[in-house]
Amino acid sequence: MATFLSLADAVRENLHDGDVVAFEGFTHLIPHAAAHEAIRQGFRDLTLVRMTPDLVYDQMIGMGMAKKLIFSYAGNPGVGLLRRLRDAVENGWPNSPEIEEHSHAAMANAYEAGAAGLPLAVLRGYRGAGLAEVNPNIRSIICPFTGEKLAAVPSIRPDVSFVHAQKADRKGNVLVEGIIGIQKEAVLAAKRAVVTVEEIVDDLSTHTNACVLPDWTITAIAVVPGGAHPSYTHGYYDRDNAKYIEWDRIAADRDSFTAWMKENVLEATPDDFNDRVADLRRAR
Amino acid sequence: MATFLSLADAVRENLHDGDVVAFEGFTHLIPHAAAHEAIRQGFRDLTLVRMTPDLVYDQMIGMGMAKKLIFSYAGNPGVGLLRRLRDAVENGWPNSPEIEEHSHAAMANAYEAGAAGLPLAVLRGYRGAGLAEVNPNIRSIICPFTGEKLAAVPSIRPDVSFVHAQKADRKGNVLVEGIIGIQKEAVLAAKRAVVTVEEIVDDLSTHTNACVLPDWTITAIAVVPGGAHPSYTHGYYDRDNAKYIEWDRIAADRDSFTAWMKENVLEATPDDFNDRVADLRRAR
Amino acid sequence: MTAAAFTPDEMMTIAASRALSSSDVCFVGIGAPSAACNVARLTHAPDITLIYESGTIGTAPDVLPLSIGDGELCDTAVTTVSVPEMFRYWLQGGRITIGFLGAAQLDRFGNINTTVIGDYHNPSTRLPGGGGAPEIATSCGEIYITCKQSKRALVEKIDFFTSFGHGEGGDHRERLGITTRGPTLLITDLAIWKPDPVTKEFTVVSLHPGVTRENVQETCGWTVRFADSLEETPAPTALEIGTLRDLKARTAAAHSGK
Amino acid sequence: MTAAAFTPDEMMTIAASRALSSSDVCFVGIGAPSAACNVARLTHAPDITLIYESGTIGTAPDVLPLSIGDGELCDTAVTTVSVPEMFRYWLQGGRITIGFLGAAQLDRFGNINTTVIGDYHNPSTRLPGGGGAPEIATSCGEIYITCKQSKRALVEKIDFFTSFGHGEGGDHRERLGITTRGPTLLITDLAIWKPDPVTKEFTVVSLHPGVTRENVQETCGWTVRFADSLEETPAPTALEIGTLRDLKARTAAAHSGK
Repeated sequence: MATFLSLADAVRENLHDGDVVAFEGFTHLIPHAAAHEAIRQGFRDLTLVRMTPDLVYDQMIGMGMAKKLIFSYAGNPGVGLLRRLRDAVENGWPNSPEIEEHSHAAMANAYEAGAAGLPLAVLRGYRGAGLAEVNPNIRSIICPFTGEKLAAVPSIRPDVSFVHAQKADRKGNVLVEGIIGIQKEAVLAAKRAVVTVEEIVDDLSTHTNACVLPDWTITAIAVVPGGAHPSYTHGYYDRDNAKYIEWDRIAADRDSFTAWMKENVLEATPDDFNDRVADLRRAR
Repeated sequence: MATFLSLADAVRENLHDGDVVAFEGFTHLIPHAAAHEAIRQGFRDLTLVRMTPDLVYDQMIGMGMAKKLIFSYAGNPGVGLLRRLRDAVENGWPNSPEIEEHSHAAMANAYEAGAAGLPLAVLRGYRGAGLAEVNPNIRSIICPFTGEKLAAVPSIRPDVSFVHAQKADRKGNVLVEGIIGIQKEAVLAAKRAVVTVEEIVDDLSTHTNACVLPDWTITAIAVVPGGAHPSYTHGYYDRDNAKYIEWDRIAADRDSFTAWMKENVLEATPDDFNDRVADLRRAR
Repeated sequence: MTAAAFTPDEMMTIAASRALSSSDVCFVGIGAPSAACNVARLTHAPDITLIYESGTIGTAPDVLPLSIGDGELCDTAVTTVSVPEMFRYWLQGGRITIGFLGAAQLDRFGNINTTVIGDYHNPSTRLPGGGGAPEIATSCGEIYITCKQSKRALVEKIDFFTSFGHGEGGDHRERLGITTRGPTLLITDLAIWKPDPVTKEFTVVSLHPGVTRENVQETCGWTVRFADSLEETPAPTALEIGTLRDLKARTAAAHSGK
Repeated sequence: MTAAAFTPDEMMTIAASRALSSSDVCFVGIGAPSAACNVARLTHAPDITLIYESGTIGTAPDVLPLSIGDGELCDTAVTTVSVPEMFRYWLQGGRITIGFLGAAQLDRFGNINTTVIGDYHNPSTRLPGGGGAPEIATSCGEIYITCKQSKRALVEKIDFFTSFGHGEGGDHRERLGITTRGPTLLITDLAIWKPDPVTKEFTVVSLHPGVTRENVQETCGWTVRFADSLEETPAPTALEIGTLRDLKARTAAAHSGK
């Protein structure tokens, strides 16, 4: 049963040093506020799982929280490379996280298999691809009906997943809509699930087949308006594309990165997110 | 690209003697009108695929159209047994169709795998179950990560699938809502897909994550108001439970079955379905 | 609350309903399980989560569905998902605490047959088959079975293993690598049975009011074991029986074809 | 329609857009492919289906998305599905006719590297990696590649096989059991290339206006083959260039942060 907590408490009670943790959101609904809270609380030795690491993991990697990365596309979408991730991988600053790299198809299937309680995902993938040679977690099975060799990857079962969503009702049922990505799979694949939402409402009043996570699949819910910024929340505020472009300059240099993190994360609070999206809110 | 046809033409152009055909709909949206048209056109040697055969396949089996049945629950839900299917299996009347029997989980996974273009579905299933001993299409794979033995079944790839849905727009995009069952998978797993709909509208005007089948996934669309009766169409008319109960009596006897089929199917038309649901239409 | 007059069927349904709590997530079958789950929801377990295999999650129907996919289930659900998702994320994903199963044939170890009477390839009676049962039996946290007693239903040896209970008894589930508890409760029209902790043979732990040991044995195909401290099932309360009968009356009206 | 002044980048995008038709179902990447697909949609291919890997199917954005998951894509889509469904039913399911790929490094057989420069385990430059590319390259009916020419990009030997093109050429795809056509078109800022029917080596079939064979060779790391009957790419029409520039202007305004 979901409990309603402050973001600080939700993170403190559900994330621990050494955890395998997914902060998911496929471009949309990236849980930046939860990640910033995790940064403030200073966790270490995390295995960070995320299809598209982008800014949120660039920041955690730059702060030295990552022991290992499991991912499928480590870029700033439409902008370029992730400079903190590069600095860690190429120069070991601030440390050298282990890397387990997959394709999107494999990661998506691996989350799906995790949600489905299976130990592996099977896909027609990685044919002729170099990742199969450098990642020992890319294996294969033989179809017992056709003899076809298919790729197999281990399912993803995080200790805890963090996602952002539009809203929860008072019981704790959560609505995700728009680009739903792998929000549902990330929650159902994890031992514990923490959801930040824009608001609590009396009634989700949505379509019968909308993506709704029942309250009993969620561990904790924290209300953080603007909590996805600079990602976005469909129906609430737009993506802050300018901030994604700006990040390329901030992350280019260790000092500018460190200064930015101090000012915008370490000395900030979850409440600051609401102000950051003020100009991005659309007329509902 | 979907073409709009009369039901007779849609069936004639897409179903052939000897085809593997799925008429799907999980309790909801069962394409009875399409099945009746197939009966009128007198196809033979069909491999009938359907999770829950119920009335629609009881009728086709009783008319001698089935060479083989692939299914997971052959009952009249909440009422009892399927008496025409029993007569065929137990007494060979009018013929003795071959049987390939699965569990719901395996059939659902097999449709999913068909839609996903895979040759097999993998599930944690059939443990200790007798079907694994009598169905040679229940095999296994070994997880290359954990060593766990998991069940494998061949994916379902019908030559043609028939489904019923709420509505299509003028381009041919189709909306399915309510108990969506395996409507999407049945369409995407098949080489050809025929959809009957309650109506054509200018704009589907539904939720962004609703189950919509784009026009280019569908071969033909036929407008048949009431086309699911005695099954139902969410938002249009209720399930005719009385007719399901009544079927038990009709199907109990070869003569009463034959007479009913003559009157209600062979000498009827798709237009009759609209009248049959007149009393079941709810105020929208 | 005073005891009310009741039928054995009603007692079975109400005894099953009492085994459920608000924290349960139930995979509901049609018939007695559906009635039991909804009586529980309407009495002592208002927050129970009911899931039907048609994809309806957290449903609260006003009348009992005739099929597992009646529109009423969808109208009142928290959400409705596809059938593949239901079986992958929700059942196989280990989200269900209690699965209900009925039986055409049942043995003392909770193994169930709903497939055929006679030989599979040449049956004397072709039954509907397993539907969701083979995986419900192994993926739910535990299994409750409801079954009306008769020598035809409770048999020494079932003709077909539609779903696996405790197999040959003992640690047979563990030997097959199955980690869920399997059948933990059998509720008939005459008694409440629980598996012996070691042998896993179903043992009568409570007789419904007015039922004798002989009644149970006469309607069972194997030699019945009774618990040392045999209890009497409390008779239905007025609230329980009233709730069940109201539900059935609403259901009968709704299914009669208006 | 009269020819307009244009940049090599614009020519690349417009040449790519011309290769698309209303019956295509395109898996669209960000950058030049996204621009090309939307120019096609806004000019000669109004019914083209555009799919972005974020799950948006049949989308028609008014401005180009910065990421593959901008809200604009969802707002204008026929439907938006989950990412697992996107990769299972739509990509792996064989529903995509044309997949677009870009490249940091590309060889003459259409093999692509976007993963690392240098050794995988100790790279000199860590690039973003493959994302959807490994399966896009093998599951789509055919692959169109867009790439600006340079000796750093068009190389004799790529450092890492992020996605498979024609491998060593010839029937290498068939030998791996891959049934799709792979790269059938390479559009650079200087030329249009197509694979030789037998060797599968990319061969220049058309030079963009004003481009010489030498220009192409100087910016390519392997010895370039030219088709016997080398054509000149028609210059962008006023409609094409106007459509592209309007789209880019709307996009720049939308992404500048208002």
